[in-house]
Amino acid sequence: MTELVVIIFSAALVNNFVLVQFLGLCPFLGATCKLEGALGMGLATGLVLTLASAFSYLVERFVLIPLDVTYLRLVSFIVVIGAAVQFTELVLSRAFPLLHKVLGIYIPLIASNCAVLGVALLNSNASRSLAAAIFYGAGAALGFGIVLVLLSSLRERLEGEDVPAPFRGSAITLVTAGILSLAFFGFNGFSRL
Amino acid sequence: MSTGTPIARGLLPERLIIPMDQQAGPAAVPVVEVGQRVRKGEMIGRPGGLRSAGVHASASGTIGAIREGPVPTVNGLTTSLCVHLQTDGRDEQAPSEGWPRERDARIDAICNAGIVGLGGAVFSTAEKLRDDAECDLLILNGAECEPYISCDDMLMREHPLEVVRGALAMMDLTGAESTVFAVERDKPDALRAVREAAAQLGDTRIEFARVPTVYPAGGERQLVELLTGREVPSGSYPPAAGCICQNVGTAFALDRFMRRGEPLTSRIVTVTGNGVAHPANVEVPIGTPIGDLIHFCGGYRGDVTRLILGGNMMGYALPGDDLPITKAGNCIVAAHADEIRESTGEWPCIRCGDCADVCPPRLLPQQLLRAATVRDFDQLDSLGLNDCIECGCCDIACPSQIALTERFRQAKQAWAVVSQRAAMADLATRRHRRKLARLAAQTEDIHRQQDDLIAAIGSEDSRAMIEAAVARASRRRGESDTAH
Amino acid sequence: MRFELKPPPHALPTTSVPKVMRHVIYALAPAAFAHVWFFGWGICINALIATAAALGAEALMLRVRSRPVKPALLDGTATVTAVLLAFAIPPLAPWWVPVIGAVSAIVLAKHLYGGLGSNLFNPAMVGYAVLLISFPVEMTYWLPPRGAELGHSPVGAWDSLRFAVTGSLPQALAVDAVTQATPLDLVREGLTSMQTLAEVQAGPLFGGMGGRGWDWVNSLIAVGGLYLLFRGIIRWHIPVSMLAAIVVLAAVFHTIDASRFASASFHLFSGASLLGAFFIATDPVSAATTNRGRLIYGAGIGILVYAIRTWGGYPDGVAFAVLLMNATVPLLDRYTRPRIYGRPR
Amino acid sequence: MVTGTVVLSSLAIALAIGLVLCSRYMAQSEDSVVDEVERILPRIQCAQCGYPGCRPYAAAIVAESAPLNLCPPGGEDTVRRLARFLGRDAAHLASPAAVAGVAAVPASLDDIAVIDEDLCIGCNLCVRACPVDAIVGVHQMMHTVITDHCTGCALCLPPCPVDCISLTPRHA
Repeated sequence: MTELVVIIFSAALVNNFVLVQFLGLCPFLGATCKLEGALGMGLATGLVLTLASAFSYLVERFVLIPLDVTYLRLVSFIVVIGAAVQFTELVLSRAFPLLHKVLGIYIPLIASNCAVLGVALLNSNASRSLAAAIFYGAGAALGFGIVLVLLSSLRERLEGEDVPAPFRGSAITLVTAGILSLAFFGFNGFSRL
Repeated sequence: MSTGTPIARGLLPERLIIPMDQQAGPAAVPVVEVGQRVRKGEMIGRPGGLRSAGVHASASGTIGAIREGPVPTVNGLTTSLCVHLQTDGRDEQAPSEGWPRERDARIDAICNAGIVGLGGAVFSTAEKLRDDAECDLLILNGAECEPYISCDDMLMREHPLEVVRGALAMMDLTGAESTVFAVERDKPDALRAVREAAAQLGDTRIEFARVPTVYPAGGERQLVELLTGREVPSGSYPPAAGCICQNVGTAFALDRFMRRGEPLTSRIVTVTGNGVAHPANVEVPIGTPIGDLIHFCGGYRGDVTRLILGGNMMGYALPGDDLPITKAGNCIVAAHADEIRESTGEWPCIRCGDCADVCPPRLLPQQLLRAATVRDFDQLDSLGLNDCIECGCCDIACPSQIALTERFRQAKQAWAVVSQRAAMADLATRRHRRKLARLAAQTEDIHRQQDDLIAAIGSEDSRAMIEAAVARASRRRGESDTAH
Repeated sequence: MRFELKPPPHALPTTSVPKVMRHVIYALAPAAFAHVWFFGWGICINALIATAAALGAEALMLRVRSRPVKPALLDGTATVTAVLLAFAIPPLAPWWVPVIGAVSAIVLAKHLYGGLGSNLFNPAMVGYAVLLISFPVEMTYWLPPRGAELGHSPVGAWDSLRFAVTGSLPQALAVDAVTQATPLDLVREGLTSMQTLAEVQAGPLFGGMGGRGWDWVNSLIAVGGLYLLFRGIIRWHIPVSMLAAIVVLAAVFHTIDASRFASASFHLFSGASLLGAFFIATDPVSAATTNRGRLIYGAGIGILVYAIRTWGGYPDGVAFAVLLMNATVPLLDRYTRPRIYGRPR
Repeated sequence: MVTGTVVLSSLAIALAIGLVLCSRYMAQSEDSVVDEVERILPRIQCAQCGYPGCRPYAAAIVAESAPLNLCPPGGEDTVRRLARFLGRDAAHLASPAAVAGVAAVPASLDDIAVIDEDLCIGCNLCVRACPVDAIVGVHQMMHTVITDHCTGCALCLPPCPVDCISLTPRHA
C-alpha cells in the first residue's frame, strides 16, 4: 500500500508535471484566469488523466501486445485520450454549463495537453501494474490540479496590485509561475524514501 | 482633561439657531412664525411623522427668522430648516401639562417633548420604547463613546438620582425585567453615586456592571455583546437581541420631563482639546452657536487648525464655528495641529493585520481595503462592509497610516449607487419582458382574428356579408351623386 | 474662523512602517554579533553589500517607474530584506553572491509585482532560492565556529574581505581546507552513508544543541524574536505553529528510530528554523493575514521544513517551505476568515 | 499491417458508440449562462449594442458571435466584468459611433428622458419606442415620462416628430 502512496506523492509533488517536468503548460497559463475555472480545469483534466491512463493500459495489455502491434501504441493512445476528452466535454456541458462556458476552448485542448499523453506513455514505458498506472495518473492529475488552483488564486490576488505596465497580464503570470517552480525545487531529491 | 471642574451652567447666548432636522427620523415641522414671541420650553416644531420628535425653544425670546441653513448632523453636514431665536434673557418657563396616565399617551408625550437618544445616534426614544418587541433587558449606557468625552460621567456624578429615576421609568414603559447600568472601570465615583442613588430609591431590579474602558465600549452593539454575550444580528438593532440601549443623558432628560414637564431644551457638552482655554463640561441650550460655547469656555487658545464635533475618533471637522449645537452634539474638540493627524496613506498596505486585531465587529480591514480598491462589491458584501461601524480603530493601528475608515465610507457610497442601479436594472428588465409579452400577445390576437376570417371565407354567411357590404357602398355612392 | 476639513478619525496613528522595520533590525542585532563572534566578519560584509545592492535596485526601479524614491528608501523594508538575506548567505562569499541575491529579491520578487505590499512571495527567500540553485558551490563556503580546534587560524576580517573582493585567500589558507559544512550538512551526509546519528554528532563541530557556534546564534535569534513578539511587531501564531510542527515531527520520528532521525532540539537550534519562524515566515506582506490562516501557514512551513531536511535533497528547506506556503496564502486568506459580529457564519 | 488497421478502427468505433450513448441521455441546459451574462449587463434595454435588448446581446456574447465591448452605458467596468466572468481578454469599449444603428445620445442610467409638454403633439410614437413602457399619454394628448421607470436609454428621442424629448441628468 505504501508503494501506491509514494507513487501519488512523487507524481503530484516531487516530479510535478507542470512545474518540474514542464508538461501541460498551455492550460496552466491559459485556464487560470479565475479560481473556479482553474478548479474546473483541474478536475476535468484529472478525469481525462485517470480515464486515459486506465484505458491506455487496458488497450495496450489486452489488445496491442497479444496482437503484436505495439508499434501502434502512440496512435491508439491518442484515440483513447480523444475519446476521454469528448466524454469529459459532454459531462461538463451537460452537468456544469457555466463551467463549460468559462473554460470554453480549453476543454478540447486537454486532448493536446502533453501531460495527458505523457502519463499514458510514461505508464507504458515503466510497464507498471494497472493499479500503479491509475494511481500515477491520479497523482499527476492531483499535482496538475494543485498547481492550477495555486496559480489562479495568485493571479486573482494580483488583479488589485499596481504591476508595472509592461508586466501586466501574462508576463507577471510567467514570473509567478517561475517563482512557483523555484519553490517546487525544494521537492527534488525526495524519491530516496 | 475636562472632568476636573463640575458642569458649568448659565450659558445663554443672545442668538439661538434651532434646526428642525435634529433626530435620526424625518425633520420636525415648524409651528411658529417670524416675530412671534416664545417662552422657554414652548414647542416650535412638531414631530414630522414616524420616528421624528418635537423641537422646543431652548430660551424665551422672539423668532428672528426661519430659513434653511447648514446643520451638523450625525453623518456629516447637511442643510435643514432652522428657527433663529433672539433671546431676551428673561428665561420665562412655559407651562407644561402633567405626566399622562397610561403608557401610549406617555410615549406620545415623550415624542412631542423632543426626547431623543443623546448618546450620539439621536434615535427617537419614543420609537424605541414603543417598540414592544420582547426585550428582557434595559441597558443604561454610561460608557462614553470616545476617550476624551466625559459628559455622561459628570452627569452621573452630579445627578445620579434623576438618572436612576429616569431608568426606572423606562423599565416600566418597556416592561423589561431587569436593568444594567454600564459604567467604565475608570469612573469609580460615577458608579458609586449611581449605586447610592439606586439604594436610596430602594429598587432591586437594577444591576451595575463595570465595563473595561476600551474604545468603542460606548457603541451599543459592543455593549450588548460585552454585557450579555448576545450579538445584535447584522443589519438590525439591539431589540433584535432582546435588549434596549439608552444613554444616561436620555434617562436624565426623561426624568426632568416626567417630574417638571420640561422638554429636551439643553444637553451637556464636553468642550476639550488644546485649543480651548478652560476645557469643561457645559450644560448648553440646544441651538447655541459653537463660537459662543467656546467663548463661554474662555475662547480659543493658540492657533486652532481643526474644530471637531464629536470625539477624536468618529467626530468630523466643521468648516466654521457659527454652526449650532444640536441634540446630537456631545463633544467639541478644538485641536492644534500637533495633536491631530495630518497626512494619511504614507505607505502601501503591508497586510500586517494590526487593523483586523483592533476591529470591534471582527472584520478584516486589510481585505476590505483590497476589495474596495478593486471595486469588487460581492467580495465587500461577504467581507461585511455593512457591519463596519466606522469607529476609526483601524486607522489608528495601521502602520502604513492609511485612511481606512474614509476609504470604507467611500466604498459604502459607491456600493449604494451600484445596488440602486442594479435595482433599477431589475425593474427595467421586468418591465421590458412584460412589454415583449404584451406585444407578443397582441400579434397573436391579430393572427387569430385573421385565421378566423380566412376560415370564414367560403361559408354561406360570408357571401351574404359581402353582398350587404356592396349594397351599402352603392347606396352611399348613390347619395353622394345626388348631393353634388 | 475657518478650519480645515479632514475626515475622521483625527487621533494620531500609533506606529509607522519605518518604526516597525527598525524594531526588526534591532531584534536581529544580537544574533549578528554572535555570528561575527563565531564565524568572523563575513556576515557584516555580506549585509553591507546586500543592503547597498538592495537600496540601489529599489532606487533604480522607483526612478524607472517615476515614483518618489526617498520615502521608499527610508522605510527600511529593503534593508530588512537585505539583512535577512545576509544571514542566509555563508560568511565567506564572493561579492557578487549577495549582490545577485539582493537584486533578484528586490527587483524580481518585489517591484515586478508593484512595490511594497504587493509581492506574493517573500523577497529574501526568492533571492536565497535563486542563489542556492544557481551557485550551489559558493553557497557551501560556511566557516567553522571559533573554538573548534581545526588546526588552522580562523579566517580574519581582512581575509574574508579580500576573498569577497578578489575571490582568493592568503596562501596559508586554502578555500577547501578552511570551509566547513554546517552541522545540518554533516548530519545529512552521515545519515546517507549509513552512519548512526551518534557517530556523526561526536565530531568537533557538534556541541550544545544545534552545533557549536550555531546554538548561540540561534538562541540569540530566538531572543530577538521574543523581543518582536512582546513589542507586538509580530503575532505568536506563525512562530509557534511552525516551531511546534518541527518539534512534534522531530520528536515523533526521533522516538521511532533514534539512530536515523535527529532530535527535536537539534532541528530547532540548527539551520534557519528559528530565523525562519521569527523573521522570515512572519513577513506580513507574503504571509496569511487571518489568525487561523497564520496557524495553518506556520504549521505548513514547519512540516515542509522537516520533510525537506529529512527526505529532501537540500540540507535546510526553510526557503522552499516559505515559498511553497506563500503560494497558498491567497487561498488561506479567502477560506479562513473569522466569523463577523452578528453573522451566523 | 491488416490487424493493425482492424484493431484501431474497432477501438475507435467502440469508443464512438459509447460516446453517442452518453450524449443521448444527458439533458442539455444552456440558458443559465445567458442569465449570468445578462445580470452583468446594465440591462437598460437601450439597444445601442445593435441588439434589440440586453438579453439578445447576452445570448450573442454567450454564443461568441458578439464582442464584449459593445455596451456604451456599461462602460469599461462592464467590459472588464464580462471578460473576468467569461475568462476572455477585455478589449477597450467600442466607441458608440462604431456600433450599428446607434442614437447620437449615449444612453446612461444617470439620465432620464424629459418631454417638453407644451411641444408634445401626442403622436404616441415615443410610447411604442420605449422598451420599458415608461411614457404615458393618450392619443392626441400631452405625454409624460415616469421618472422612476425611465432608464435613460434615449430610444424615444429619434422617433419624436417635434423633437420635444431631451435627455437630462436624473438628479438635476
